[in-house]
Amino acid sequence: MENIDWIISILQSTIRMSVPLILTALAGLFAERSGVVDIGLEGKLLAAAFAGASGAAVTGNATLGVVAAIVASLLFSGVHGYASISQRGNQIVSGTAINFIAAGATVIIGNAWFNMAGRTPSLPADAKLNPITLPFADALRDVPVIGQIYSQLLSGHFLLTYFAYAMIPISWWILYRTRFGLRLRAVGENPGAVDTAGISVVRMRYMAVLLGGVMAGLAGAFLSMAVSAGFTKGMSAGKGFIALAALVFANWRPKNILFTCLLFGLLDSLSIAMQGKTVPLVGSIPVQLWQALPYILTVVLLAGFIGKATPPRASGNPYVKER
Amino acid sequence: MSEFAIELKGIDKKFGPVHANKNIDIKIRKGTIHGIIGENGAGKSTLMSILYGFYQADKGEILIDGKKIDIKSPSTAIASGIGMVHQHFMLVENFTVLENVMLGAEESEILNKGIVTARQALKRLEDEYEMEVDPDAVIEELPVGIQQRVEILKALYRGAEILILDEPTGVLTPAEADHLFRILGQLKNQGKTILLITHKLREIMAVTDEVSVMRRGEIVATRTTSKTNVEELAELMVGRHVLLHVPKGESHPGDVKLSVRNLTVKDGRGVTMVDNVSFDVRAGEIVGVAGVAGNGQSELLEAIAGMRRAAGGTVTLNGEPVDVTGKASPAKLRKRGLAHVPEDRHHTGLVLKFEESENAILGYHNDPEYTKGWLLDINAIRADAQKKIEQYDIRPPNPRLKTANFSGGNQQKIVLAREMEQDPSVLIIGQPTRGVDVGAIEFIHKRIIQMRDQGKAILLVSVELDEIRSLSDRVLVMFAGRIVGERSPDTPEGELGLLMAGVEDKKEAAE
Amino acid sequence: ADVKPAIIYDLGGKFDKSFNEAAFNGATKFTTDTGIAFREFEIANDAQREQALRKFAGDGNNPIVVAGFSWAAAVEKVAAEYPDTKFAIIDMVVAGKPNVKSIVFKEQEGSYLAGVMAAIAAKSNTVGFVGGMDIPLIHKFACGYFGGVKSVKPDAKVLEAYTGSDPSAWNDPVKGGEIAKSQISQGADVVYHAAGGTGVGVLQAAAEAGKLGIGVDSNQNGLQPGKVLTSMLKRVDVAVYNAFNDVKNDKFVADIQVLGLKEEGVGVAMDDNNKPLVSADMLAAVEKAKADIISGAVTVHDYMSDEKCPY
Amino acid sequence: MSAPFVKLPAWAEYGLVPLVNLVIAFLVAGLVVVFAGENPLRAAYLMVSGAFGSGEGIGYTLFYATNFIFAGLAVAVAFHAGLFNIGVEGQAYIGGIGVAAACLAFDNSLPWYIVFPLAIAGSAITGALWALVPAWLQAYRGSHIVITTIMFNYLANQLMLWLLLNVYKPVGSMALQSRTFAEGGQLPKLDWLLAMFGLNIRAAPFNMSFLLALAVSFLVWVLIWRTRLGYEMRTLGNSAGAARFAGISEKKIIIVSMLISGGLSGMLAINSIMGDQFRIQQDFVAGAGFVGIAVALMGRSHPIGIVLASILFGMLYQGGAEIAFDMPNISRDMIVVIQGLVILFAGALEHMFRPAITALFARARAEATETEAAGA
Ligand SMILES: Nc1ncnc2c1ncn2[C@@H]1O[C@H](COP(=O)(O)OP(=O)(O)OP(=O)(O)O)[C@@H](O)[C@H]1O
Ligand SMILES: Nc1ncnc2c1ncn2[C@@H]1O[C@H](COP(=O)(O)OP(=O)(O)OP(=O)(O)O)[C@@H](O)[C@H]1O
Ligand SMILES: [Mg+2]
Ligand SMILES: [Mg+2]
Repeated sequence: MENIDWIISILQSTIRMSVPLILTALAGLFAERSGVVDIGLEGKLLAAAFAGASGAAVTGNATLGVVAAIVASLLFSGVHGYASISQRGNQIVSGTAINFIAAGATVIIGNAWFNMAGRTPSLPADAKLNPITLPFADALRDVPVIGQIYSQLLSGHFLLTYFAYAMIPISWWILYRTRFGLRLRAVGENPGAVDTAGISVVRMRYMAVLLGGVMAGLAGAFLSMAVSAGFTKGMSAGKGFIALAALVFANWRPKNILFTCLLFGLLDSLSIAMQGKTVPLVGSIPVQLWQALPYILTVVLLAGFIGKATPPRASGNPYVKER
Repeated sequence: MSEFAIELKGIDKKFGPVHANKNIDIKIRKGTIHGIIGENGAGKSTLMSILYGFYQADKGEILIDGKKIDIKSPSTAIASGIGMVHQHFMLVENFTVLENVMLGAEESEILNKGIVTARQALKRLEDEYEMEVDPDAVIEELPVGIQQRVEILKALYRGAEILILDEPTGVLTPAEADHLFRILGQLKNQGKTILLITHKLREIMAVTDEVSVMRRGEIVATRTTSKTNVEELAELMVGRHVLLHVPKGESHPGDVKLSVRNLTVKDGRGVTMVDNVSFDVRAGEIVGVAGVAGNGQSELLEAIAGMRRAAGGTVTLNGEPVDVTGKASPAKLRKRGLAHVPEDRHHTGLVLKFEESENAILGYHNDPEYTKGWLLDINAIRADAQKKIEQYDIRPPNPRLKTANFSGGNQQKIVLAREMEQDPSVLIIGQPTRGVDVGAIEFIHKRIIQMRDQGKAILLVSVELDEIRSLSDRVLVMFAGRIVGERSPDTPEGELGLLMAGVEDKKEAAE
Repeated sequence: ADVKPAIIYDLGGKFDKSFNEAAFNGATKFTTDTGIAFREFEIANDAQREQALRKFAGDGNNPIVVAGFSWAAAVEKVAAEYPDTKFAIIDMVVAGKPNVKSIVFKEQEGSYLAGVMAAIAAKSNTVGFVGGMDIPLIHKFACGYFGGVKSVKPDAKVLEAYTGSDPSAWNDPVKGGEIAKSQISQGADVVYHAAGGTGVGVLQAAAEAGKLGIGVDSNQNGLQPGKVLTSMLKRVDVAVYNAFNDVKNDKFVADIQVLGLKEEGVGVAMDDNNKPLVSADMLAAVEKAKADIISGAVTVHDYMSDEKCPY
Repeated sequence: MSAPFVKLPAWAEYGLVPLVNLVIAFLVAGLVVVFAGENPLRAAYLMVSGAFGSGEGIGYTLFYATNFIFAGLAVAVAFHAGLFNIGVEGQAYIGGIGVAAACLAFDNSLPWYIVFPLAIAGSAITGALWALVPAWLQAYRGSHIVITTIMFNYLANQLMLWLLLNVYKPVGSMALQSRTFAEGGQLPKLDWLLAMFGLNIRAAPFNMSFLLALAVSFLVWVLIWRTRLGYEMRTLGNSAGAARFAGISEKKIIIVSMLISGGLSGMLAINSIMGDQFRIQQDFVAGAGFVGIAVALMGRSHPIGIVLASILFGMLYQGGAEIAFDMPNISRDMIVVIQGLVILFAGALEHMFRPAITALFARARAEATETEAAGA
């Protein structure tokens, strides 16, 4: 019985951990499918987390917090867009710059506003995002297995969690079933074709990058307003890069993103849950090895199963007509 | 209503230092086919791209059907009934035909509806002009010929009244070309206006009503096709007299230099591209391989050159076996006297970002003459490049210039110079004059024949039947990966055309 | 005497929710009490340690306090170059320098008390410990905590986990929360953290799960009022304050101070926030343990003595 | 589209344009300073004088630059072969093992000039090995080098922490660092170098590894533009098709380029471990590996550009510290923001002002020619 709870808790944690990755990876998906590489995800995540927490703390209103998070992320997306689309600058340099600026600015502004040691005030329950229970969850709690799964695994997550998971099929639908998606994929493959078809390459790429900005904003809000109740400096802790890895790992396909992010989430929560456990035959294992587990397994999986990843052909290259 | 579909007045365009179009005036009569010819880099594509709104002219104005229109982007052009088939196709390679045709004309936010109508429209157009394409095929898996149909369908689907084609036949077989021209005629009869850019004067004479000649960014002449002739056009184009058919003497075949037996090649997906092919090439002869693009010629060349592992069969080079199914590498084969002019100079034959001199040693960069131990001998390399530039009259004559900034004709000369000057015993050549102007063609053909007369064994693959017939001593026809017949070069074009189209070969059947 | 106090923080930065922050608070208190401003600097890499020390010493700052065990080498070197400047180093001993005061804490003793309280508060037989990084200093905390727990419930199970291996391990409240949740799912009723900013997440997760957390370094009872059993106080702030003050009153001595319960250098925080959680007998047990330790009847094992934890 | 065109003279292309970009970057950064309630002019003064005003300042600036040069070269070499190596940070961290091994083994027995080459070899080898796995996976399994190198950065952290705890750290010591090396494990400072210009580096950790960095920069230039290997790397980097045609083995080049890139990353470790701290300690790379990406791209993947960009970033680090020392309201984080702004304006937005400048030159030309015409 206790074991069941433990396993369920691992799965719950897997779901929680996967949400910011999914949203961030989707942010990257839209940008890169349109031909704009975005290693500034980490920075946007951080900025959004900060803006969300601050917004919510100041207004005492969770919704406004989320809006603030999105706005902040959009701001950085705008900069990235201007640099890499309008100015045809190097997209990786631009992304790096964004990571630097976000890392520093969040702390400075935080202290200027709250001077609470680089953190934002911890949010009261009604200013943060709270888990919701699905209908009948409590009723079914005691029904063995199905009941447990429903009430403990499926129910009791944040609205954003359900949204993130919903966004996967939605993103697929947008990419493959709408005009916007068709043009977005085209502009990431061959901007020339889009241009000659009478569509503005610049406009498409901006829209994609900004859409990505919204996603990253929500991911940030999830970090500082849902799974924690306030901002701590550098709290994104590399999730932006992991999400990037998940995106590449997923070969730039929405449905694969679901799996890769779940995988990262699972490995991560395993590395936590297993710490201190002794493994039969092997005996006790150094903490560092448990912590290395997710990365090792990822590499192994990559090498073992996933074939060549093929990025969108035009990704990384500014669209230049006249040399 | 004006009698002119298009009027360009004082169009002027600079790309940085390059003055691509100089104050160009031209009038295109409605319901006619108007040809535009000119050397590589003369400014044809640029002019058309301006008309299509892809580039913006620095000066000048455009009148469509008598009305002055400010074409800011392709969308304006499309709206005013202009369609363009670009020289370098503007297709999304991993999209399906249907997706490509729809792109930019999807009707509604959500695709499904658009898909249905596009499918029907496509079907209609296909029947009307007998252009079969599978709407669900993925572009990169289609032969270039078909890809081009897609480009045309794209334009028609958008209801183009004026159709621009930039070097459309560069990638087509005579049969395909004739089919294209029939379609053009059909369109003309429907009152549509057509602008045709080509390097092939024969085509100009065959289909156009009027023809304009461009040189160095200017229109130097416009003629009524019926009142001019190939020689005059060629001369106008190049500014000097050119030989359209390079004379060639008797061939004196020596012993076998390259011998291919039962060669079979599969592509990445495991589809058989070359199917049990056998032939010999002797010293001092040119063996031409004719065939519709995409019938295995490319794979045949790559296999022989060691770029692609063969699935079966043997190849003998200068009497020594080549491990084509194993670890034959282009590097090794070069050392053994095999030179290769690849079909695609942009992606295979050259590194466009390199200096000319760097491309002049591609593949030979480990030869002692260009190296000092681990190092490259830069001075030797540049001196050698300079020499070749002079021999082959490559312009501009600057070995340090980025290769991308040479015109295709000159880019092609860079490749030829590199491969021919290595004094190989066997030379295999793919599409030696694709996208190259008559001036350059004349030169290239001369060099190929010289090589033959120096006793080289030459295997020539080209989709230009003219080229095959005027250069080859023997012609092999390839279809669906097999060699379906051997003919002498003076076999009537029609017969070869049939073979290329896969129509059974009576003679072989009889035997 | 003329005092131009300066403080230099470790790589974690001034706002690390841990000793750097505590040091900053001590300095700030000194300024508010005496009106004497202090100079400060956050190093961004190891090369800046000596640079910062020299810079401040050169500018005539005195005393110069540094927080963190990584400072030893730099202080040793620079102190020799500036014999007239007084230095104080926290969490590490630099012996035999006439102008260096070393201040170290018996974190194990404070943690021991925290352990006692945890064991009593825990209904189940399991408690948890979340460390920022798997390093000796943190084991010092952990080991004392284990001792305290076992002293009450010898058969108790103590879950132990660490956040990560790079500096972000100290600023990852999300992961801190996950670790706490994981330990709670394994039955932990109380979770003690020594993980800097990561701890914020630990305390919150415990609170949300209706369990108890234990704060560290400064009084964190207020972070989740009524849900934080107590905080293991490590009075770096006091140490800094005193170092500044001693120089001001010419009472600075270059000695080695080892601050434990006896010296009130460590302890457990009792305030209105956790009053309801601390039952009478819990309080009694804590006082007893404290007395025993001070009297020497009980000695809490110092992990650093042999890098082992016997409990 | 077509502003009147002239080709900018080299001094404008490589001097003026970057300069303008820098000035703009600092203007924007100035706003940050104002926002912090400090005087931007004074900040600018502190930055520049702090970085270049004294022998010590220059010493520190070049000390940081040394790290960035190695990192930038590492990124650039991989770039030329068409590979994006985000793993420099981890490879440099692992490179520390090689340096530590050499120093801990011989610091008591051998003089520095013998330990130095051993450390170079050791760091290059360990760094290269750490890059080998991602390289192999890319070459033979097609796994995307970007993910694998990211993963290996994390793995480096775990491995090094374990080593520091269980191998390097003397028992009973708290600090995550090895014992301090003896004489033989300490590189001499380059005080004499600056002394030639009448400067005194004081305590700045400016050491031999700077000269190593310069030497290596030159070698990388030779490698890329003058060797057969470099030619093959660039061919593959520009066109896989052409590489196949030329008979260049893609696998071989991927592996070799990454080994070289990793080796260069590894050498980064020498500067801090053997040149400054004289011990290996946790996180000594401190982000230099990531800065290297910006450095390489801003330096156009050319050694000269990389050296210059590295000095720029060295200035930001050293000058930034000086600002933080003397301006209470300017924190470490403020410096990070300023660095970000410089990367943004001098790097990503580098083209912003070129058209204007070009136009200016064009007008100047035009006038010049007119006057000539008039004169004639
Ligand atoms: N995108 C571009 N950027 C810069 N210069 C260009 C560009 N396209 C063409 N040019 C320049 O303009 C000149 C005209 O090029 P254009 O493509 O119009 O020639 P063309 O007549 O189409 O040649 P070809 O017959 O080979 O297609 C070329 O010499 C080239 O230098
Ligand atoms: N990257 C480039 N930079 C500058 N000019 C270019 C570039 N690519 C092509 N051009 C110019 O555009 C003109 C036409 O280019 P294009 O690629 O059409 O060459 P081409 O002669 O048509 O060869 P091909 O027929 O193989 O395309 C050429 O004269 C060339 O000088
Ligand atoms: Mg053209
Ligand atoms: Mg052409």
